[in-house]
Amino acid sequence: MGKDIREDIAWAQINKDVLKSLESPRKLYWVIIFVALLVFSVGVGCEIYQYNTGMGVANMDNPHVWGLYIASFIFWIGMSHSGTLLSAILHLMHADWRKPIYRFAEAMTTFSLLTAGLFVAVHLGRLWQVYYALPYPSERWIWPNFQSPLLWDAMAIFTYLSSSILFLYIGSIPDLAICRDNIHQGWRKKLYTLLALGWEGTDRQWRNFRVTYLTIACFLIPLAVSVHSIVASDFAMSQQPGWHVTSFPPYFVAGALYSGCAAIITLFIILRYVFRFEEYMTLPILKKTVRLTFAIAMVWTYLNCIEFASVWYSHDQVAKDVLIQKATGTYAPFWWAMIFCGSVVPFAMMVKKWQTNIPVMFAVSLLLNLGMWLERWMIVAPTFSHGYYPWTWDHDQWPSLIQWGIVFGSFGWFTLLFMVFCKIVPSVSMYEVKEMVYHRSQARKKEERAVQEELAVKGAH
Amino acid sequence: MSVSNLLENWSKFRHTHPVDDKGIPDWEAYPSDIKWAMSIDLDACTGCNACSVACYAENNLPVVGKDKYSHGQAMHWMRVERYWDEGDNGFQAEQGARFLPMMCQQCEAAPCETVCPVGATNHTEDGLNSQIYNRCIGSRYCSANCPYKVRYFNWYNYPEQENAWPAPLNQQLNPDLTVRTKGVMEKCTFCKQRTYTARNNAKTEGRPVQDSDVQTACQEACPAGAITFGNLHNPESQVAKQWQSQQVDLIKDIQEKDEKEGNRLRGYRVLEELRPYPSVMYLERVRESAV
Amino acid sequence: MTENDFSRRDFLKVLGWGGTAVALSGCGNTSIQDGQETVTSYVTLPSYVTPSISNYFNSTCAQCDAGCNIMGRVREGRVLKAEGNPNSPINRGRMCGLGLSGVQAHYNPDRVREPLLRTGDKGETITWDKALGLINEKLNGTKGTEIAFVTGGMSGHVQALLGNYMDELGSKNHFSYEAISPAVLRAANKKAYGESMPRYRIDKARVVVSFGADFLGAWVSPVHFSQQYAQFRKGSRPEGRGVLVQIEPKMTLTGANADRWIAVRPGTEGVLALGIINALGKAGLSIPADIAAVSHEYTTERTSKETDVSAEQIEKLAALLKERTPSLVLAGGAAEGYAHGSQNAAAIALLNRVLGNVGKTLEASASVPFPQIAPTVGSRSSLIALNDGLAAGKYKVVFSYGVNPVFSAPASMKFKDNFAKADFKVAFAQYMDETALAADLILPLDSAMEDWATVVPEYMAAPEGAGSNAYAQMSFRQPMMEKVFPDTRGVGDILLALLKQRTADKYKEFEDFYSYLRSAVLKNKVALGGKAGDDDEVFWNETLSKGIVPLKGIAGSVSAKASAAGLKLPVPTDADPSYPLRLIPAVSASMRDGRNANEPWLQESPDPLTTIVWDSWVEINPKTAAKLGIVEGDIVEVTSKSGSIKTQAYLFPGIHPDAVSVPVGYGHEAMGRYARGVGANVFGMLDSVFDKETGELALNETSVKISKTGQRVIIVKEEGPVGGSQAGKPKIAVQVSADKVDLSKEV
Amino acid sequence: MKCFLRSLTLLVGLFFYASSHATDALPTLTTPDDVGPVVEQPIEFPHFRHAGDAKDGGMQINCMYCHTYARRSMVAGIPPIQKCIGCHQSIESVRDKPRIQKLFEYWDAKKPIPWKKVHDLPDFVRFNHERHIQRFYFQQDRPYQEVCGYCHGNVKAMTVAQRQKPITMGWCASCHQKDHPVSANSSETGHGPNDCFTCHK
Amino acid sequence: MSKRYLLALYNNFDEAEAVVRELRNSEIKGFNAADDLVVKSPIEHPEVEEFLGEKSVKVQWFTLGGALTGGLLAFSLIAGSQAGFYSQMKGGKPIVPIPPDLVLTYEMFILGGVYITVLGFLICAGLPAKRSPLYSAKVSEDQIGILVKGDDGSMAKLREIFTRHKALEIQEEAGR
Repeated sequence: MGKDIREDIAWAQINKDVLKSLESPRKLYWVIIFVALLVFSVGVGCEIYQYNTGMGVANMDNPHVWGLYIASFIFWIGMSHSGTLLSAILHLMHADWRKPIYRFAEAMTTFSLLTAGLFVAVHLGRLWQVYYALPYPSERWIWPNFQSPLLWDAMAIFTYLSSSILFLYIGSIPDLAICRDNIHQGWRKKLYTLLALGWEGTDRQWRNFRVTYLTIACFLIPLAVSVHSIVASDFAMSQQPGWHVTSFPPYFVAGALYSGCAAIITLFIILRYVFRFEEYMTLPILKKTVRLTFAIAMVWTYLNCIEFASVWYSHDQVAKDVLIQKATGTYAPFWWAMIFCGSVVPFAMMVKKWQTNIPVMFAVSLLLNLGMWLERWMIVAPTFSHGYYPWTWDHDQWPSLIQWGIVFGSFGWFTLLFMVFCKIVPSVSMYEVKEMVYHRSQARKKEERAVQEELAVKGAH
Repeated sequence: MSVSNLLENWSKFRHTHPVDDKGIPDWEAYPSDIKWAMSIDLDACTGCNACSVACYAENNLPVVGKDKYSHGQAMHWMRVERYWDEGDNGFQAEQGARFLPMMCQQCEAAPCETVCPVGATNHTEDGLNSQIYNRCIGSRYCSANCPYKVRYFNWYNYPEQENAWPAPLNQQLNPDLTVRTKGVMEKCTFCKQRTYTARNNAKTEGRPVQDSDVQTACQEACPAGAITFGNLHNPESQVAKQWQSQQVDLIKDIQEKDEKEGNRLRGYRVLEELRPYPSVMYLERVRESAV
Repeated sequence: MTENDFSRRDFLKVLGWGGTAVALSGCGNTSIQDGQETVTSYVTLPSYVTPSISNYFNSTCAQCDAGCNIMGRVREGRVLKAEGNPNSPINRGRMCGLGLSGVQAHYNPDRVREPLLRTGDKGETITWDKALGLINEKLNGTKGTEIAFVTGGMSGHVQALLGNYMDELGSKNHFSYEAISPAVLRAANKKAYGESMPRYRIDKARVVVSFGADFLGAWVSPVHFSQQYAQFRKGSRPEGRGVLVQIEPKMTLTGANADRWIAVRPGTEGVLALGIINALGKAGLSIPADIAAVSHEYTTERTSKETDVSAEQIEKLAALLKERTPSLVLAGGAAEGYAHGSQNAAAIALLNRVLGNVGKTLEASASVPFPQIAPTVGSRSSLIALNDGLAAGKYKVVFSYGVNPVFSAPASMKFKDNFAKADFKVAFAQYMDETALAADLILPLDSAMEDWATVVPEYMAAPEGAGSNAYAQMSFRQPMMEKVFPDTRGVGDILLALLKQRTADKYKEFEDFYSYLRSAVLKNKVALGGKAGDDDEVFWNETLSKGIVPLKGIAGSVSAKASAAGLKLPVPTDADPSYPLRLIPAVSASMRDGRNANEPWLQESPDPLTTIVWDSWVEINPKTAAKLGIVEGDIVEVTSKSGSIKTQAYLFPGIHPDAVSVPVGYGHEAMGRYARGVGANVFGMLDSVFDKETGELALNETSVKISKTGQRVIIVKEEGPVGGSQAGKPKIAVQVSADKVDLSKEV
Repeated sequence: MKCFLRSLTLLVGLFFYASSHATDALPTLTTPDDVGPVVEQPIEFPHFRHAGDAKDGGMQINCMYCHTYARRSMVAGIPPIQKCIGCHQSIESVRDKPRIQKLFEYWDAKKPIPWKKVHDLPDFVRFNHERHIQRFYFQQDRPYQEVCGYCHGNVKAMTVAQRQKPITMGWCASCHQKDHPVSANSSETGHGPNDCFTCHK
Repeated sequence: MSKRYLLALYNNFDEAEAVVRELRNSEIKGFNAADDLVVKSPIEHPEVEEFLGEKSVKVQWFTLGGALTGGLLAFSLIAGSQAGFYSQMKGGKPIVPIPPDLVLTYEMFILGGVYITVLGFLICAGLPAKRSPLYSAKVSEDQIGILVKGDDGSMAKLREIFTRHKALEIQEEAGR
């Protein structure tokens, strides 16, 4: 196994390489931006139509009051979790291979949360009255209903989003200072000067920086777990068969980490190519990420089985029916596709040769993401079409093009935000890569010194 | 500061209803002397749909048309369900069809209420599950959590964009309640406007509400008189007598019917075992076995 | 009406009122728009009107011929809803869906708003003066015999006025036509009991055996019978809970509520009735000799073979009937729509005689003491007579009122073509329906909620208590609000205007139909329950406010004179292999003959049995469908000798395998936005077969074949993909066997 | 650092203050005026002349003499023209005033007067005049001018009525949450309904 | 008495460490190593920390305060607002239900913690700040800067120490 990063890489070179990504990416970057813009505008068009006409154009109906919007909402929330995993959990565990890739993972967290927030807006029947759900002292003397899991959701997501943004920002300050020092004109200069807050890298700054970063990381981990548990509560707290499952919170968290890791692999590959980060986003790092993903995939598969088993062996006939319906009814193709993508495809990551094979991993990561998206859909939809009340069973509901359009649009929106971010803020953390290089070379020096000493001792004999 | 209010009335605010934390039913603590409830005799119900049409007329329900009906977007607060006996090879028609009028069951512990993010659906002191249209932001969580699926969402702007009441049909609209616009949830209210008027008049006259004061639109129309509606809290009311004689208790999730007589009674509530404590009792349909 | 007529008119005005005006934009308007809305004040206001509090006006429902008494709920000059009049012996405060939709007929956006004159293919708006002048002009020089009137069932003072007008014209050609009418029943009842519409006492019977009488759905007076049915089903009744057995090839709403629904081979209802008589005899009941002479041939085995009803079932039924008396046997539409329909009805009537029900559960009715206002009932045979006359060119001027024969006549009659042969056709119409479209002059009518009339129901329900055997009633229909469209007129006003053209002198004291009606009522004050000394004004107001005028009617009598003599039932023959299935046009409670098809509530109200909305369908037994390879939603072509329709197939367990059923009333080509193009018109494809005795069109005598067209649709219906299954959930719509429950102490 | 702590305390304090203000301390019985637009009416009806105090040249007519439905129904109602004429046909002294002439024009033509609505509530709100009059005028026996004036302001001093109070939900609540004596001589108190469904339709 | 600033740049931490050690040990008048010495580096300097001597970090107290305030504020405001005038019964649950309120309290606990931590960081790290006049972009690249502040008199000695340790570059600026 090769090295995660070259240890002899010069610090100035790191600055140069990364700063270049802010200026001249490959042409593919502009293609991606263009396509994202196009896809996003399709979504915007659909949303405008839906906003003006009513939710009916999404082809939802009485039992199926929730559709792809909620499914995609969970998907995007889930995607955000691996950013935290990489930046916070691995940070606490001193796994320094995360350093070249955590910045974009964190950006992914932020932007997928923003995308998820979009779905809250898209889903609401009366978006224009959304302020009713905000807890602010109003003239009307009334408050939102704090018992509702949706409100917990809103609160959790707000906390998570703002904490993630702060975390991302705090972690980027030294890099923004680098940008400030190296870019000397235009709006970028002004922007970096403003954002760097006058960072000089003094010992006082670094000292407080370290503690702050660590503290927020500590907060983020339980927060991330709570966020997806709360999203799971939207379902687990309800009374509906197929939703009212005790294991939903861990299951959701596992799914979240899973889809997030898969997305990291996808973006890893794209960024590596687009911004010519071959030196930093190295194949050994990819390999580690892939292995991590595989482990999480197995956790998810396990929890999935647990869910089936607990339904199977319970006496809850209605929940059992829903499960059977998932496997044999109208949704069966999608359900089996989810099982295939989520539990079978990851075994491709066991093949050593493929772990560092970019095209294969790209395809695998896309399939994993598809599987995870289907999983969310298969949680939301079948319960509606096969709930407690047989009279309202309805298996014919199919999302309209409008609904699909908005879901696709969200991918455009995410890509757009993410790609623009990567062009403005260094997507590889320069100072941390320097740390990584520094520590590794120090360690190596120590090692070499030890070897030499040993040799010297041996030679003395 | 309402925190002081909170501390002063802590026990009141911690009160659960209709069954306390330890699972003990608590009728006595009912917040008012009115609890609206209904009973529907399925043996009398003929399934003729008059109740449903009466509901359209009373409650300003939009006619959605074939296309939207086919998408399951019908707005009937009261739907009459038709079930068949199931035989070995498909449905059997020998004993006719079974009809069940289904509308909001006005649960005492309604699953829909807790989940609304804005508190647009609440439990009123007279035992209704309220729906405040203007507060609704259309998250549809209530409907997702309703076991009966009796909540109907305004998928379109029926009054204006969809022109559900082309002039002069709009002159028929009942001014006692709003016409709901797109994006809000709605459902059966037990004819809130009628119970309101009944309570108002009784209050002005300084007397309790009686059976003769109020009828819901469906009850009023029902040609077979299958629907009984009234104040469950008043032992003189027909509905209370029926519930009592059928040994159905509002605040029990499993009815403890008297061993000897109880199993010859026919009162039951739909999906009672989920413990929403619904306010509608159905009386089993009876079929003669001698023919 | 304590004040003058002016104040009433003023009251009826449509007014917006603060806070109570129609709130169309509902939830959106959170702003307070002071000074934007207008609150119009009344000029004068009767003391009984308080803004925001509803007033109720008693009137009579016009949605079908049962004549239920309704109360219109009126607020701020708008009628909002029809509710039942609790004092009515007919509906006792109850309503059906059809009746409730009456307000939608009133406010219908597709009503005809001005008189229209046809010029070529185009219509032209003309004034009333011109329209009435035109009629006068056309009638001048036309002989009385060349003038025909085709109307629905009529009664009351409008009918009296029409009679006067026809007398003035010298015409005797009044064709009273109803597409769906119990005409065979009337004749058979007259023969069997001496009265065409005796009072049925379902509430007194312990067993009701109904041969296709859909008394809960669309038969005679369904809301009234539903009341009786509710009584009949009460376990706390002294007689105990009644048992309903429904015998019919296609399940009706009543069949769906039966304890036992027996699918009989179409047309063999009479055979089954005789078979039951035979079985009763075997069980020990004494059968009058004349009946036994006929019935003895119908052994249980033969009956079972001919009717497709198991022998065991026949015996069980006979045993039940013998054990539980009194019972009541009804003969309804499904049994009568055959060439031998009268015989079927006669055979069924014998059962009542054998069981001794006549006089017990079949009581004498009473009729109103004024023959001019007594109901004229409609039939299909009169349409046939009219059609023949038109075909022969006998009629030059034809008036149509309240009927739509162009829509509901079988295509084989070629009514539309024959109708076109008349020189001048005048339609009194509320909608531009098919008949109005074929007419030369269309006169827009007031809705039933804007018009004055009196109504005498054909089926005369009576309240409980003394004197009920001589109870008869006349009901008022009165305006509840100002006209929705100012240029429509009441049919009484039009007739009065036409009469004045003929004999101005006789009617000059009557400014309008209202004054005619008022004076006619006041003239008979004593007979109508007043005292000679009563103040006219007070009497009139009180009568109107009650809406129901109980009359001391002419009591009828029923007797068990049904005779088996001459009863001859055809032996069922094998079906024509090219048309193997029997078509049963189904009459649904909401759609009836289709005259109310443009009321959206009715279109959106699911058919109770199939739960289908906004379309017609063909019901096929799953077995038959399996044989033909048809699945639900297949668009099939139903072809008879006389025509064909295409519609969606619905697999329905409640239909005999030899029969298919299509609802009538759908398939309008005109009428309005809610009716046009919805479903297929099954009237058009009926064969012209007639009942041998009454000459009625035999509705069920059409044989059809069914072929797939290859198209398939998803049926728009209320039920979900599991159909009527409760999918293993025992506690949704629960049924219990009668011997398992104790109903006697129920409250 | 200290400066920061101070500002933090201030911020937290502000938040607490704002919240407590919102939940409890909103408008009191002496509510602020929030004057509505001037509404142009078909006839410039002088309320002060009819309902005003004698010293101001008014006739001190009870509000509910003309707005007679207020105590019997949801709406107060605009009196029918008949009511105006009932008095004015015998008041010869003002017959030739332009406003009265206008009134008689409407009456003679039997045409209703298109008044403009001054106090408009959103369509989804149910305000019941009867309940409020019953509670405060009949039960609690407070003067009608106070009872009506609480929401409608000092109409007796106006010509054409103009909205004076905000008439918003919070404003309604400010009174509903107060404990009011149940009757004139009772020490028992009760507050208005807080149930959403009572006022929202 | 005016103060002057001196910035020296070094190639690696070892050299910087030696300089700092010497500076701390030296006794130069008008220069106090504990207060007037600032090390600027492109990365966190694990070794330098040690030789700079323990300096306390106060951010965690902000965290504690923020989290507690957030949590308390959340619970009291939520429970308080639930118990307001418009308290409505919901689903048979108490008007002030503890579990949901705790969920939100938890979230607000974290939110308060994070926000106030960041605020504490900005305050403790003295950000946002104007850059000192003696700043070299090299510090954000690959060199270690040592900034000292001293009296005019101490400048020469300090400069001497820097030069002795082979400073890559020395900048001097008049102080404020």
